[in-house]
Amino acid sequence: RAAAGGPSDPAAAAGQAPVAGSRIDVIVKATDSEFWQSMMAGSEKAGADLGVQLGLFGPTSETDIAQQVSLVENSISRGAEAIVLASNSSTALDDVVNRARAAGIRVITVDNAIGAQSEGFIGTDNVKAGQQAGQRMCDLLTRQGNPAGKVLHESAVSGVQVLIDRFEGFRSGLAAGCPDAQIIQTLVNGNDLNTAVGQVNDALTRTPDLAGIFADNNTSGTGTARAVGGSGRADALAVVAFDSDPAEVEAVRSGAIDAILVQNPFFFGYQGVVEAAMALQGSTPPVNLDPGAVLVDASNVGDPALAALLDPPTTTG
Amino acid sequence: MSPVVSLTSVRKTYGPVVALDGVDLEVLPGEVHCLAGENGAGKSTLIKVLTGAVARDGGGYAVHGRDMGPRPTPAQVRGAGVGVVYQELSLLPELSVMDNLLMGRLPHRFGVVSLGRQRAAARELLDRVGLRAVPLDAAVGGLGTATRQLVEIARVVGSGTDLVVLDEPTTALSEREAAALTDLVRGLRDAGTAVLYVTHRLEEMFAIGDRVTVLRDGRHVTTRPLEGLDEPGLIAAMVGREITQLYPGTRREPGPVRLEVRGLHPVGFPAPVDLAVRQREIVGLAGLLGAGRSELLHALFGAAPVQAGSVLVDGAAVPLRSPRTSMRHGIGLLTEDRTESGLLPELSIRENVTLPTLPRAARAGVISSRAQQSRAETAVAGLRLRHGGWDDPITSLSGGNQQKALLGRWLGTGAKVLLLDEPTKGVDVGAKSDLYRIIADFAEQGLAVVVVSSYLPELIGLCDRIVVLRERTVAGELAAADATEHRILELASPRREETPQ
Amino acid sequence: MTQPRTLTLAGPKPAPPHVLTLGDLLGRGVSGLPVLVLLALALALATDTFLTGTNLDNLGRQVSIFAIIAIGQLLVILTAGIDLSVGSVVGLSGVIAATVVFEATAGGQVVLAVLLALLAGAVVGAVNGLLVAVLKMPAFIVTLAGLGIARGATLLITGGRTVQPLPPAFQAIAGGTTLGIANLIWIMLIVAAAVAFALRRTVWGRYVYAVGSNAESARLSGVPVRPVLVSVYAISGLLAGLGGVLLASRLGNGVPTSGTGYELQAIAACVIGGASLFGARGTAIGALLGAVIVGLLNNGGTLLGIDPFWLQIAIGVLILVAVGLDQLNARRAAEA
Amino acid sequence: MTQPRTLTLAGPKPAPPHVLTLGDLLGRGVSGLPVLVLLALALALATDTFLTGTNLDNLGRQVSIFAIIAIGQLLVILTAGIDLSVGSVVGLSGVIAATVVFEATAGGQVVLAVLLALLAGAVVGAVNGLLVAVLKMPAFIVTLAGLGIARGATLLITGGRTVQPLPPAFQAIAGGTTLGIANLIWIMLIVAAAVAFALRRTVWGRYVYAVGSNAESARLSGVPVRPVLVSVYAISGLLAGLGGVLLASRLGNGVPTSGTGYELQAIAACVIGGASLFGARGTAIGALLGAVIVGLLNNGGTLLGIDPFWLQIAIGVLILVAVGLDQLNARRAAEA
Ligand SMILES: Nc1ncnc2c1ncn2[C@@H]1O[C@H](COP(=O)(O)OP(=O)(O)OP(=O)(O)O)[C@@H](O)[C@H]1O
Ligand SMILES: Nc1ncnc2c1ncn2[C@@H]1O[C@H](COP(=O)(O)OP(=O)(O)OP(=O)(O)O)[C@@H](O)[C@H]1O
Ligand SMILES: [Mg+2]
Ligand SMILES: [Mg+2]
Repeated sequence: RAAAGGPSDPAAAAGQAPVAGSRIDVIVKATDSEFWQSMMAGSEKAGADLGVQLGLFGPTSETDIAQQVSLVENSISRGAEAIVLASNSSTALDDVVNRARAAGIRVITVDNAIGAQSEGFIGTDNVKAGQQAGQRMCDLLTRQGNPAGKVLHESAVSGVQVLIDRFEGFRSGLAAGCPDAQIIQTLVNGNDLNTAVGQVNDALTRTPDLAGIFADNNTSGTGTARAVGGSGRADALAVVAFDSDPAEVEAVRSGAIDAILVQNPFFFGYQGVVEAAMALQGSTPPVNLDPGAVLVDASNVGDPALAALLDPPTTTG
Repeated sequence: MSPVVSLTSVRKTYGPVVALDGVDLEVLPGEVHCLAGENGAGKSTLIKVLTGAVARDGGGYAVHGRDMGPRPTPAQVRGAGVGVVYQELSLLPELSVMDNLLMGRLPHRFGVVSLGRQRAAARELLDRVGLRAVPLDAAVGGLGTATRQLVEIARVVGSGTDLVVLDEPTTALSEREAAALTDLVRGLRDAGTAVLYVTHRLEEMFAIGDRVTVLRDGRHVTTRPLEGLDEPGLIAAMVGREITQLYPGTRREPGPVRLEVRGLHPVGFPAPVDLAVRQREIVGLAGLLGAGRSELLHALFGAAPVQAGSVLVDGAAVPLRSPRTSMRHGIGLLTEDRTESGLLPELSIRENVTLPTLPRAARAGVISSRAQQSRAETAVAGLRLRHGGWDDPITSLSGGNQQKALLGRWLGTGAKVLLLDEPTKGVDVGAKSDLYRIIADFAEQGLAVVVVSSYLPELIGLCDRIVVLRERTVAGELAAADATEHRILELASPRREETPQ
Repeated sequence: MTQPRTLTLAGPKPAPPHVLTLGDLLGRGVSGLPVLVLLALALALATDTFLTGTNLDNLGRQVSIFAIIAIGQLLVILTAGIDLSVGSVVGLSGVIAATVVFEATAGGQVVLAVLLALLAGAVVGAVNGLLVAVLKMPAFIVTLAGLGIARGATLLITGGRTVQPLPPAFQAIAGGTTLGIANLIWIMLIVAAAVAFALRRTVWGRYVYAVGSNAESARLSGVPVRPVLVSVYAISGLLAGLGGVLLASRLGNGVPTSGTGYELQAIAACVIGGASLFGARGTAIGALLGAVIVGLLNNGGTLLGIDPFWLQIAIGVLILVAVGLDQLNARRAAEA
Repeated sequence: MTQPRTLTLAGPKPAPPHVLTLGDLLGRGVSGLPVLVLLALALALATDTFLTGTNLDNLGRQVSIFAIIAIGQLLVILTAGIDLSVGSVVGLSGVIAATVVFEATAGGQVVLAVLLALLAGAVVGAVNGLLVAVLKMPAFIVTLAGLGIARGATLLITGGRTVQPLPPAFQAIAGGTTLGIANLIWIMLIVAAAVAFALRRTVWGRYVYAVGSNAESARLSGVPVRPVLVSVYAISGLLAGLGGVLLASRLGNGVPTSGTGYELQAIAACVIGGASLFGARGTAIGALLGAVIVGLLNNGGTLLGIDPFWLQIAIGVLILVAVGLDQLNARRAAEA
């Protein structure tokens, strides 16, 4: 599987010398998130392996699209030869990416496909991963003998495409196996852990017979784990979350979270830079690479094969 | 002749305080109508009712016989031809002189200000009050108090009004400026404008007033021509008691030097200043607007930067570091401009009066309410402070009473040296005589007192010695016995370049 | 000494007899209490979960950290200043505490961690205060820069990573209870009572109001304006630091982005509680009530199961109604 | 009439002869220009990319939307108010414009969309203004509620989804160039010039300063305080709406979360440009310069390839230095 497996052979990508010394900029969705930091770490590794000049950038918030447009513009100004971009919007960066490509810059997109053409895309299909989450939720509910149970949706931010895709997938995945399960409430925590804890606490108070919680990213997941762990209802509640950070993984170990869907950002970063280098050299990177998402639960959380995935190295550039 | 304005049985209350109770007032065209009364008698409130700044609770109000309705707005009143100079200045400090002069009626074409016309109009207004040297583009906030006062007067006087209301316009002015203003008022009257004039300077009323209305405790006492009335009579009507002697009169025997100023060179002064004030001595500082009196007091209080020099109290040097340090060494300063550097508008009367002595009403930093209350009461004892409750904000006091509260603030500190900048600004005759007596009593107890005043009779009546400043230098010194208004003014006036004749 | 004459209160009205009012206990300018009572009543009627012990405990825990930060903010606001750095200080002190306990094995480290974190908060605050008081720079700019710098430092310290797991002894600070009531709530009440007392009854407290009312008048009356300003910012930083420690303890994580955006919430709590951004008006209890009102709106929204988009709108409208009512009330009182 | 006596102002200083200064052209209280020049110079020396046409074009595009919003904010700040709702209004008007053009096929719809979006911004602003001016509620609270309500409405309109694709005619507004310069830059310059002129030369502009200086005095001088306040908030909303339209056009998307956090940046730009939050001080050109300075710091950071965490700290420090220098300058000027 791509997610756990190694990236393409760098030596093959590097081929002859010209790649070394070329300027590749990596622009992530947000610099202060561990997920994107491990993508940057992957990029850095590839950069070192290939000997390219790497620039690592990102806005401070995943909702800040305008700032990302500015960063791409600045990369054009800096004279970057290739850009690896994890876009905060599916379409809003089309124009600036077209401008970059018109200026002869190669663009590899990561995580979030955009409307504009690019030399290659690496990313998980979030709808598909969401479906996996929904199916697992259904399994858990059924195992508790409550396939028509009430489910809470704890969300990080409104209006972000990736999260919308995940929830859409979750809904259909859940409905497929458990048509009577009902999603009773969506709460938005603004990516603030403290708010997430409070909201889940309140929801537990409001709905004493709550059967499951779907948390759509690591903040929502960690917050949910915190509240569920504190409430003493961890056993009775099915909790499925997205992404991984150490706290979330810990929650899987402790049982507060039943399952998480994990992508491999380190791979995104490494592979992105490698594909950028390939494009610079004139070879054609894969048009669409879906590394998928790995479902981690109590049964495989200790698996040594997943250790690198669950605790990837990070960097801030 | 029909009156310009007439108020009938006007009533106004502020919560429990009855500020006006059935007051009648008629002002005729071409007369200077004075409004007299003690601090808090209701003069300013009456004026605010007149101008629509506050809504009256009852009674009638007509301008040129036309009823103004129960709640006229300031704009309506102004439109009807009534203009006011308020007691608490209502200028816009960040804006230029010329914007202030014409605010609310800027000359314009399609909404765009016509700068040329504005300049010309502003110049003309300033000329009327004889204020020629002020740059039109200067921000008003940077001007001295008196200049600001004149700008305010210029603004109102020039706006083509039938009635000009002046609420204590001369309190911040020196004799000379006050005289210029009096001329201006006469000019207005002669041109047929009605003037409603509030002042605590009795001789001003006699000099320019035609009729006077006296208020006491919010009630109408009398309205009569000033002719045939004498000062004691007017005072009796205002105060309800006889005041036989305004100034304390008795002279004290000065003791050893208490305050010594050696070579004090405030920033901006051309030369250092020396000054010594003995125990039991009251020294006056005279000078024209901007002569540097206030600056000198600030410097020796540690509140303004100095280049060199030292200040000693009882022979001990006072580090010129901060007002706090000076205060600890027994100096107190009553500032000139109470809104800018005196009052704490959000705080209660009690807090305002006891602020410098709070640490003394506290144990380990915790204030004893009882100690604070008794300090507050002692501080204003004898000042006849007219107020509602101790917890009311200081801004609920009338102008004169605010001044008394601030004076009380420093009397309560038990200072050895009191620096008083215009201490009787806006204080009524009755209270003035009290204040003079209190200042004299404090001197009697051994304090050294420095008084800045632009009101020369007061300096002459109260002080033992008068130091005259001119253009930030000491121009001379006069013993009380030799001091006359003429001699003081001679010293204070700027020297022209000596031209050989 | 001359015999001072007795004070005569002229005027027709004698001073009204002094009856103890709520205002006396809470200080002038407390608002929000009626709104709070109304809101709580409405929630108690609309849901059967609001008045349960668990929910009140939850509510108290959620509100406490905000309230502590808001009370620090209030001190700054009373001097006509503003402290935008509190949110970042929450993050900074949280990760400092977390980093220290994370690397520690000994129990004493918890105390050390808390002290270091509080110190960091106080230092950031004191630097803000010095820039405002001595260099006379605008508080908005100084603390906005502080916001960026403290957040950057937090991310640098942690490399942007969450610091965890934290030892149970550290998590017990916020998680534990004393006499059946959550420690968080106790700490909030102690902070509120201490600041309320200091503001109402100590010399320093009156100086704070004096500086906010008119700094120049205060200076000329012997108030040490600069030390007061520095102290106020330092305490705001200290309380934000305390908030950060409690948050890290509550979350069991040193999250480098935690506290983001708390500055506006803290200011809102103060203003809802009757403080004026122009200084000299407001009370510690008011700030506490303001924080509780905001917390109540969020808690109530979840309990009632309101759609999050509508909830956002509803909270905005309710804040307007709350402050609007208060305003009307105050005006009616002034006119009576 | 009697001849009034001339009053002589004593004092050693005659009024200085009037020489035309930069301040005369830009209005009193413009700051930031020296800082801007210094920053630009440093960047030009440190990188060989800063002074390229592409980069300056980029910089202009990045700054323009902020500058337009900051200029609206400035008007509110001049009246001693604050408008926290601008960021949400950017989002609201952006999705309104996007929704209208999205559903449209005809070309005329672009004009309609823009007008509707601007109207929405102005209406939100006018409501803010009415609450502040008529109900006398604190601007901070009113616009904080506005922030929540407008964002909630934006999310409701779109169901939290991005509205796209938008037709090329709409994208051309921000994307196009005129006379070789980006439309965005033209629009920014036109807005700045218009507001600067209105503030300096029209009766309304003087009223704005008067209200901010002392609302009560202004009222007594016959200034229509309430209409002025309402107009100021409405224009702030209108310009935020314009910013929203331009942002949606630039992004080719109606993003419901766009504009989040812009309010603090806009206020910061004003204050860096010399405005005082206590009112009556500040100029439109100052706000523009402030926005450019902040933009320059971000642009420069990327050009130099600075670590984002360090960049955050560096920007904080530079803002402090910029405003601190300005402060020193002003003080030296006052003492001279
Ligand atoms: N805003 C207010 N709130 C409460 N009381 C007020 C207010 N304004 C005035 N008063 C009270 O009304 C009374 C009359 O005040 P006013 O200012 O009219 O006096 P005045 O005659 O002008 O005195 P002065 O000579 O000192 O200026 C005073 O008792 C004062 O305390
Ligand atoms: N020539 C002048 N023009 C305008 N303002 C001046 C001038 N000289 C001094 N000032 C300012 O006027 C204020 C009053 O000056 P200062 O207090 O020293 O004079 P003063 O003798 O006390 O006069 P007064 O207090 O009556 O104005 C100060 O703030 C000072 O800076
Ligand atoms: Mg008066
Ligand atoms: Mg003076």
